[in-house]
Amino acid sequence: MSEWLVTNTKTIALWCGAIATFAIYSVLYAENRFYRLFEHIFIGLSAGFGVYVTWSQVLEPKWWQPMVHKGQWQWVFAAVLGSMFYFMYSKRHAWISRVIFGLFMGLSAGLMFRDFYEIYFPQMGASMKPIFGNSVGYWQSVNAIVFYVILISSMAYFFFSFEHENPIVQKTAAAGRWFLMIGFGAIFGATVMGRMTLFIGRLNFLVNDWWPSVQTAWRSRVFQAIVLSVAIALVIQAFRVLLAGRKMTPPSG
Amino acid sequence: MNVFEKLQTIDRRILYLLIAVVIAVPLLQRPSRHPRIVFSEVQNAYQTLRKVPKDKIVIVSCVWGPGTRAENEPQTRAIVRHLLREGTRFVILSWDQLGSQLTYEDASEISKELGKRYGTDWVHLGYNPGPMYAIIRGLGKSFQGVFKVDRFGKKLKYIPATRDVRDYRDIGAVVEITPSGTVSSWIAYFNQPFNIPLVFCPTAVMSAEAYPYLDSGQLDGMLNGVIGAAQYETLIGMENERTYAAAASWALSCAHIFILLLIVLGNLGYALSKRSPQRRGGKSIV
Amino acid sequence: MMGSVWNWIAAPRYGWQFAVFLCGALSLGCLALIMLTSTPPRYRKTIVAAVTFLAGLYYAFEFLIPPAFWPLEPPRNPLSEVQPLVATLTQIIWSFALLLGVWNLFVIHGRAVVKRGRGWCNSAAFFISFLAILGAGLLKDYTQGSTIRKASESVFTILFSGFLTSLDATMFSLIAFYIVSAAYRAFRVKSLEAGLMMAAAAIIMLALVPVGAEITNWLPQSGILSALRVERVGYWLLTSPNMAAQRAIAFGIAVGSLAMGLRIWLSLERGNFFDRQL
Amino acid sequence: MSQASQYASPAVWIVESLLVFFILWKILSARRGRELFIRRIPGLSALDEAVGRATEMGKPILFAPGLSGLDIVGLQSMAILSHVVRKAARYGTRVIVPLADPVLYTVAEEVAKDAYNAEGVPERFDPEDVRFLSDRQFAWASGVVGILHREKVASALYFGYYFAESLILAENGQMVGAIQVAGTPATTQIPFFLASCDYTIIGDEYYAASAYLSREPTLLGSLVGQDLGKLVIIGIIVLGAIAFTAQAVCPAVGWLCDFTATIAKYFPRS
Repeated sequence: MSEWLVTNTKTIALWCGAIATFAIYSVLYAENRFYRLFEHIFIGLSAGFGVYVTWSQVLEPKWWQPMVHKGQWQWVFAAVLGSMFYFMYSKRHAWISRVIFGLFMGLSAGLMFRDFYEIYFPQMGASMKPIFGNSVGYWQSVNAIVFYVILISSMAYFFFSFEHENPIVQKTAAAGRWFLMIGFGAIFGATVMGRMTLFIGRLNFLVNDWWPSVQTAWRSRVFQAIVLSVAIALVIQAFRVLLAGRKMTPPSG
Repeated sequence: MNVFEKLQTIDRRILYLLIAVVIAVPLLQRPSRHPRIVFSEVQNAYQTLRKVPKDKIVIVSCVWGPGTRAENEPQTRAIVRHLLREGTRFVILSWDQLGSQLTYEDASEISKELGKRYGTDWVHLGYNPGPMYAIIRGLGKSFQGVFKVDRFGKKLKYIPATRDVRDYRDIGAVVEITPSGTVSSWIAYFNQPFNIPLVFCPTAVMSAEAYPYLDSGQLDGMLNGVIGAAQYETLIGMENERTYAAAASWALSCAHIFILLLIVLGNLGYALSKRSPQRRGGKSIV
Repeated sequence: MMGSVWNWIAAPRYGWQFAVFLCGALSLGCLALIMLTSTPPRYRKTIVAAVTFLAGLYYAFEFLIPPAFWPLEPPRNPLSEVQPLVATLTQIIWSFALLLGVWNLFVIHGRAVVKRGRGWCNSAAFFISFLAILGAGLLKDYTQGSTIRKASESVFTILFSGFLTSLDATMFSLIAFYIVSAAYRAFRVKSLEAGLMMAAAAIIMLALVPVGAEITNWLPQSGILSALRVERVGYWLLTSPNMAAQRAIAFGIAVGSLAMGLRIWLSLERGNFFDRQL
Repeated sequence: MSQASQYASPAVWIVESLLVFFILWKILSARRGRELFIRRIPGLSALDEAVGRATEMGKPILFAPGLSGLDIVGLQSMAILSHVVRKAARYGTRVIVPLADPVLYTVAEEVAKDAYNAEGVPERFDPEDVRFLSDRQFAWASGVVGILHREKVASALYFGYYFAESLILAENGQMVGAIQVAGTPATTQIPFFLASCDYTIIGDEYYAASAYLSREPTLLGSLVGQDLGKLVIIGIIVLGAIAFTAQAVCPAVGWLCDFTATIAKYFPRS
């Protein structure tokens, strides 16, 4: 058994991958049992893998190893701090979990000064463009003006503390929203190609990796029998659904 | 429900089936037709690599692995083929364990086809675990100090193609083929300081990030996803061959046109029908 | 003096010394926890606020105070030097929280399996796949025997590259389909805003593929008219108006997140969670 | 990039102190009882509509905080969750909260519990409605898709940090006919929410949400302070633009060159 497993690992993985692919794609028609099963397998696998990775890549090398094998006993305090999360299950002492939440909230809040600098200072710098001048070309000027008009009107839209009643403010903010929509449209359009290639990747997997092994397997009678019985089961199921007039998720336009 | 209303409420399952067909048919049928129009950034990439002096070497840096093979492999193949045809020596670096095997196989196949030889025309330096910025930083000062042996463990100073490569002065260009945001390391630590041309081959998702660099001239050319690869193939005279890149670029073109067609149909239905659609979700996007 | 005491405490311990120090530290930790549990309610909020503030102060000082301000030779920021340690420590503590989530999954699916309600098989599948990948992973790392090790490696490969990566990639690729239905449904010119969004998306979609570029191929490659070629217009839309709009959003978010961070740091935040009596 | 080697320059000190000053000043003055105004945010008014619809239909509400963890984005999402749960608890409508972060999951549970307590119906809180699904992006998404279909949710609310999974959720929500409201600071995902949701709040409307919903003086004050902060940023950019333009017009003026060089040094273009 184990030998068979070891020699056929690649093929089995291919078949599992193909079945998983079909299971997920089946949700495009309607949510169904096949999808539901694989959804739970997916969640189970990622939870199990998460625990495995957390142990083997974080806790084992960074906590257990130094503590037990290198004599750094101080690391045990980390476990005490970690245990504070679990006080949330106690009614009386739930507030202790707040202490550790506070620690993490504080850490993430403290990073805001650095984040603001690292992310937004370069953007401010890049937003300072000359509008005209000797070394500024005609086209560059136009682009700079467009840039400032869009930047300032879009920012005007995001002012919250006064009603946009003043006609100038109102017009500017409305224009800002239009410009934002152009930007969002641009992002949408630019994303389509990348998403389509994801599907091309799956198609490649099915056609180039999996299909050859289907052709190999087709030579065996057992496989033919399995395929036939699955096909019959599917047809019967389809008929049952049709006859029972069971309602699938309503289609929407 | 009249025709116009139907145009606005096509069942989503039909749309899904159609888009699958639109993408699958070109991929399975593999037309030979390549894109006639070549974007200027691809044109520039081609010119950049063509102009590399014959006594200099090109670094082809491949960050990709099996996950983005569909997009990055055709780019790698097109670039490798062009370099071999031009007779420009190059080395392949790989930053992905499995990608290292794939890039080696691709290059050997093309080199065999063109009658070129490993070692004299090209070298594969195997898998590099990184860190990328440290290696990039080092190789400008001493190429053979950073890379000592090739993929088979042979010393670079005994390999004809790399024997004389000492530092940045012997490097004519860098091609970065990547699915992630690695290009900034090359710009910051190698191409900008030493003033060496850089050609960028990102996946379609990553390409948006590259526009500011293209704009500022920090990139000398770009092959955007598989369409860039197909356009590059046009430039190197493969426009009548049945390649994967051509098929995939057709699939993508068709998908875009299909979506645009759907938008037009939906709007046509909307404009021509008097009544507004019944479904709430289609009401307004704002 | 302080330094030598510190060095003595921090020194690695082995054998019985390790056991003593470990138990000592553990008891100390437990004692601290017990003291916390018996804190009177009126001090609790202050403790939480103090911990939050001090934790935030670390990263704030680490960034805001340049090395020249510290009375150290050579000039350096000592807080930066311990940053790797802080990062590791937070990562480790964070890792302990993982079981909270897993515990929740176990409770929900365990109940389903025990009750044998509708769909309990799926919950069973959850447990099987969870245990299978965890078991295979640990077995492959911790066994020496070649048969078990090889078999568990195979199982792990099947579960990881067979199932997990395929499920991931396929789920991701669903977007290819959804983007079609979303575009079809949403891009109706019902308002100026919808129209602008649609027009921008359409131009960029045309500009990215060579087939689209053929539409305006009759325009010259250079000169003023070349700016109207669809690939140029698309490129311009992406780099000019889009960039400006995105920056406008980014600056708003920058200030918004700074304000939110500030409120949390200084325990000024309001809302049920923050107002509750502890 | 090495993170630890960069420290705050004088420019950082000036800009960040100004922002902090304005925000704190407005918070404090609001706490002292100054009346403050904020404009309407349409997407947020829709939250009540979403709760109302779910109540009418007798179906649950889904509130998904995306992949946010226990950070600023996640906490903001929790503030909105608190508002939604309180509204829903009043009418006895279920709110299902699937989470992708184990720590945020515990916070969400507390928030939901507190909200039920605040409405005086602690017994209506079902711990199974706040669930951790997975910390893996698409496993989480697959789980949420399952919930959307199986629980037949009437309203789906997406508030938090989203990546590519945004469209998967929003399209499936659309499929089950849910009324959908979304808000995220992730700019790249806003177009997909705009396309598939009934209401989308964009940009830092997300950060304005808790102030708008609660009308709490502290939060309103902060919002006004944020507006002043944005004016500071606009001021800096305009100043920079004027300086660079002036330098482009008269490139020979020495002090102008020095000034623009200083700006370029303190505001590095990455």
